[in-house]
Amino acid sequence: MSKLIAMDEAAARVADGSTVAVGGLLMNGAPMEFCRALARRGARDLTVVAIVAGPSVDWLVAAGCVRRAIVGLVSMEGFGLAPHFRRAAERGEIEVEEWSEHTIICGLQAAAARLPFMPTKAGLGTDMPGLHPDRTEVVEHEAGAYLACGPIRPDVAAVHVHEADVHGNCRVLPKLVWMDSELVKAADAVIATTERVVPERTFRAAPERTTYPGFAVDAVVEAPLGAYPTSLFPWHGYDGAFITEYLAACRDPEAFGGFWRDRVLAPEDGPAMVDANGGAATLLRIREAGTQS
Amino acid sequence: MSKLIAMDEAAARVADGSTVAVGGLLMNGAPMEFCRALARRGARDLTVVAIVAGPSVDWLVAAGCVRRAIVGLVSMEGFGLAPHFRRAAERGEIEVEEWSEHTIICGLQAAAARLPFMPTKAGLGTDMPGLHPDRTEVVEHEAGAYLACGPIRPDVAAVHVHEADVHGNCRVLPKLVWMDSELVKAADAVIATTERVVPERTFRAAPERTTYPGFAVDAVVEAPLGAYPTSLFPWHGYDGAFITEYLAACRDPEAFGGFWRDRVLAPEDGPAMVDANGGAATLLRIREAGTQS
Amino acid sequence: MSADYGIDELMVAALAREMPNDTRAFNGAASFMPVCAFLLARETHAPDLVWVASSIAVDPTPPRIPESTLSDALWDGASMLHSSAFDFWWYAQNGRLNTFCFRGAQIDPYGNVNNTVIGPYATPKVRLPGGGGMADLSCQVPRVYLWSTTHTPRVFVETLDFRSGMGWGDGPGHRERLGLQGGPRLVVTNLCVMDFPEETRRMRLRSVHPGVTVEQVQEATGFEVTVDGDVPVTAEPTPDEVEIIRRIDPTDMRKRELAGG
Amino acid sequence: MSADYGIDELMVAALAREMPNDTRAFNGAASFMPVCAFLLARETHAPDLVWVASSIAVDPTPPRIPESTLSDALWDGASMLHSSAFDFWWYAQNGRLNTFCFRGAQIDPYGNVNNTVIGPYATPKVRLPGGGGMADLSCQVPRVYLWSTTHTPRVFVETLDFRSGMGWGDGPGHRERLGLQGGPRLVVTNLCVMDFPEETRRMRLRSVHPGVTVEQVQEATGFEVTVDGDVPVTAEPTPDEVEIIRRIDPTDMRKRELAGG
Repeated sequence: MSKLIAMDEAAARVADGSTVAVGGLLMNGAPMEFCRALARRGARDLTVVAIVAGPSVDWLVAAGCVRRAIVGLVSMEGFGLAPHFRRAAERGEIEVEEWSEHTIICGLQAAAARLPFMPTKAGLGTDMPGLHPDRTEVVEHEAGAYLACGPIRPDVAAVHVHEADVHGNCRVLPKLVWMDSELVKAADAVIATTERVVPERTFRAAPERTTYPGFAVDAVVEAPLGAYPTSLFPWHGYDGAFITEYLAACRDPEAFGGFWRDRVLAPEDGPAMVDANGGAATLLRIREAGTQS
Repeated sequence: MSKLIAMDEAAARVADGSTVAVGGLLMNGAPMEFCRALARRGARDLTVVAIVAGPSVDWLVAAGCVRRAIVGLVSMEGFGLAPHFRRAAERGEIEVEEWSEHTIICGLQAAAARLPFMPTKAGLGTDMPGLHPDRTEVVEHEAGAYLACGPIRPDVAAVHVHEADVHGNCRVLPKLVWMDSELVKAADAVIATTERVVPERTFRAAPERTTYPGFAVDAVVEAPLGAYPTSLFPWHGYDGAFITEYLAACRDPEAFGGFWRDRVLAPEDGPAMVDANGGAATLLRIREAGTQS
Repeated sequence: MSADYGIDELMVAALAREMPNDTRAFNGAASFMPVCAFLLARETHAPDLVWVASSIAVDPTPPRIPESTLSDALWDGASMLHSSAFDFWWYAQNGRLNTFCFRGAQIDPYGNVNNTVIGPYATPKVRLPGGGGMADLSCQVPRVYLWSTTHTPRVFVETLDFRSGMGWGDGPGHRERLGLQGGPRLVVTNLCVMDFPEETRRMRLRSVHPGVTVEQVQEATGFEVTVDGDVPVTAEPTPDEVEIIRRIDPTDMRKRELAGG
Repeated sequence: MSADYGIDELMVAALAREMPNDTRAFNGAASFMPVCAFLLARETHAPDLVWVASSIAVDPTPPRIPESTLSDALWDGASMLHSSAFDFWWYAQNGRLNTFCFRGAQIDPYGNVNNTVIGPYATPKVRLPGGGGMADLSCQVPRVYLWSTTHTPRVFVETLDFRSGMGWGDGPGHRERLGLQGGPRLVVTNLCVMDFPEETRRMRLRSVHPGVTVEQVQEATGFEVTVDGDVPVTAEPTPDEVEIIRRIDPTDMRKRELAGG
């Protein structure tokens, strides 16, 4: 009963109009090939949940997949604002439901625990709770105020990992998941894209290093270089040169179409994506950027 | 600025009348030498917090240290009831504030997060919330009922670990902490008793294996065999033969005084405790019982 | 009862057969019969059954069952070790894990369980261990199985001295009102198998073990057990099942639970 | 300003000096100046300072600051790597960690911060990245330090377009009413250092950088800055401090923050 599926099938499991959570944090560890597959399949009207996002959400917006974004932050970190996210928000083409890192986590946890809300001190006194009064409420409890964060329950969550087996066991190296574990807990269906598929015995040989148990993962997709151009520590850093070119292309609507087609959308997998963006030299450059091992 | 202190000093940091949390689970991984040190110092009127306890709480009760026990369960697992805990409860010599595993964790988390409560579905419909109406409340929320668990904030928590350094960095092997991590988060002061003190470089050589960061731990006590007679997987199992003899002694009030003095209270440290209870043969027996490594 | 198997093996087999292939179970302390049942089911009709040993180690292949169901000797060959119960609770709450087995000092007709006190709470006749995870798991895990090796009127009582664990509560609709999924499915005792029909959620006799009569069950029960028509006899464990159980648990840890009777 | 140091070094030194030895800090994205300040303080007056790099790696000793303050190149030599932000949040909430530094597109006199939108939320003139962890950390971390390399009336405004992060809120007593500990301590800009006196919790000039006048600060600020008597000049970084900063950050990542000005 293998859980291994093709990337296209993974993308097909995200129905138009559904809520999909994507992992990673800013320029790091995002399931980018999965996002490209959603873009290729022309997914529509998605509510995307991303705690702290970068190119992942920008590309889903660029491809017209997104109706609503539940996010804490979307940017290209030191490289600038996320251009498509920004433009679509300013033009009212997407609804941005801004929460914050911790309050999104609370919402995800409320969903995972089947609770009406999770409380937190985060966000008190800010304008953020007022953006979604149907989902968050400031409560003046006699023992102290709290923000009640209602459930955020994704239909599907996609996370990228280093190693997985056909049963869904997943390992992230050395152990840092950013905040992906919260998505895995909360989503009704979990898709893990993985750098490599390994035998089950890899997990049984070092069970303390397993990150997600097989029973928490519904589908596994082999996706080498599947986080590119974001980083996958400790194996590679993000591709800053690519991001710089991407942002330049975004400033030139005429150039952008070709860039988007040839260098983002068309490559059928991670290796092809890297080949379309410098090939081996790019690999060497980003491997140097991921220095810790 | 070393955090290394002697066991007597650790016991002295628990003031009479204060709330002390002890780690471990049933017959496993409890800070037993710390409990013996509390017994020796004659601590009084303690509120002890122990999620799922065995000999730890039974000994603190036997020594007359306990006024109130906040517990999910206290027993000697397959060996029988915890005799002193049971007798003191039946005679009304201690107050037993029974919660449950998950609700105690919720209470500890409410304390750690400085929140008025943490919600859970656990305990709904049972008699447990009615035991502490000042601290737990069943709330009929429009989106579903929940149990609001008020804060449980220990003054001191004691946990036993495999390795620690003078800065308070701690490592548990391979990674299982039972529920001790919840005590570490919630307590105002954290005491880690450790099988061995290792150099800081041990942690820096494999930082992904550090269990508690130094900044979360206030004092470190070197305590080899400090969990005996409970287990410390994967290094040793619990000493079932000792527990059997202990329970037999508890049934004979005349014999118990000598047993308690010579075989529990007097031995000044873990090795002495093992020597008073069979020495090398005991070590071999319990090492065999802890089979996984 | 035939000499080819013991009541322990009958109970383990009866429990195992009720575990479907999508069972994702975990166990706590002193749970030899459930652990035997999970392993038996995994070796027979439910190859995809997930079992988290001691609520810590996922799908291990222990050579034998050790003297504690919390022992690390149970974790050999696991595909994952969890770090703490807190990590683990999420899977109990979100339905990724769905099965747990309880015992209790008292069990009422609705499958509510007491493991806290005999007598009044403040001045108990017997102070029992406490509910432990009962209050938690009985509310959060959709499929609960009860077992008891001591089917007597002292254990099966109309009214508990204390409700440590939630079964069907006060009857139909109680769990639903509180937003609790599932509920107890089955009770396997040393005399019979019982379930909880939707209309009443009170225990109903589903089968009596070989050699046991309906009258004997009723006499051993402190409340009226529902009997719907003819009550079949519990299927005996097959020779294969008995062999597997004895291989899984060669030192008869499961029989320890009988001693308490 | 002397040629022996840059404004970046002055700012880093000013920030570092305000970090006492019991500082237990962590950093987020794009935080070059705070990271330089934590490392400088640790090398000088605050040897016991705790710094959790990227909110993940405890007390690392990176050979240099890489091009992202979330990069694993910052984690060399750490004594602990956390697994997820969720593990980590507990320490931010329970006070074991006590220090964080923010910037923002807009900052108001109470130290509230906007990083969400310029203009109305639904139809923004500029959609900014979003608050990220601001709403969380500003409420939960007792010691917040603000920094800005762009001290202009567009950044320092009387009224925010959106309050992403909580400073002293609407003034004295607001945090206390909500049960929030601490609050912003200091603002270090390219022109001056400001604090928040208890009576008003509005920004007060504590020192002006060498060569900057009180009038220049006031002109560059979109609200009235409190001035109490004579305003001293911010101490220049010592040659030792400058040397340490340049060793910590040999590729001048900290200067990137000036480019946005």
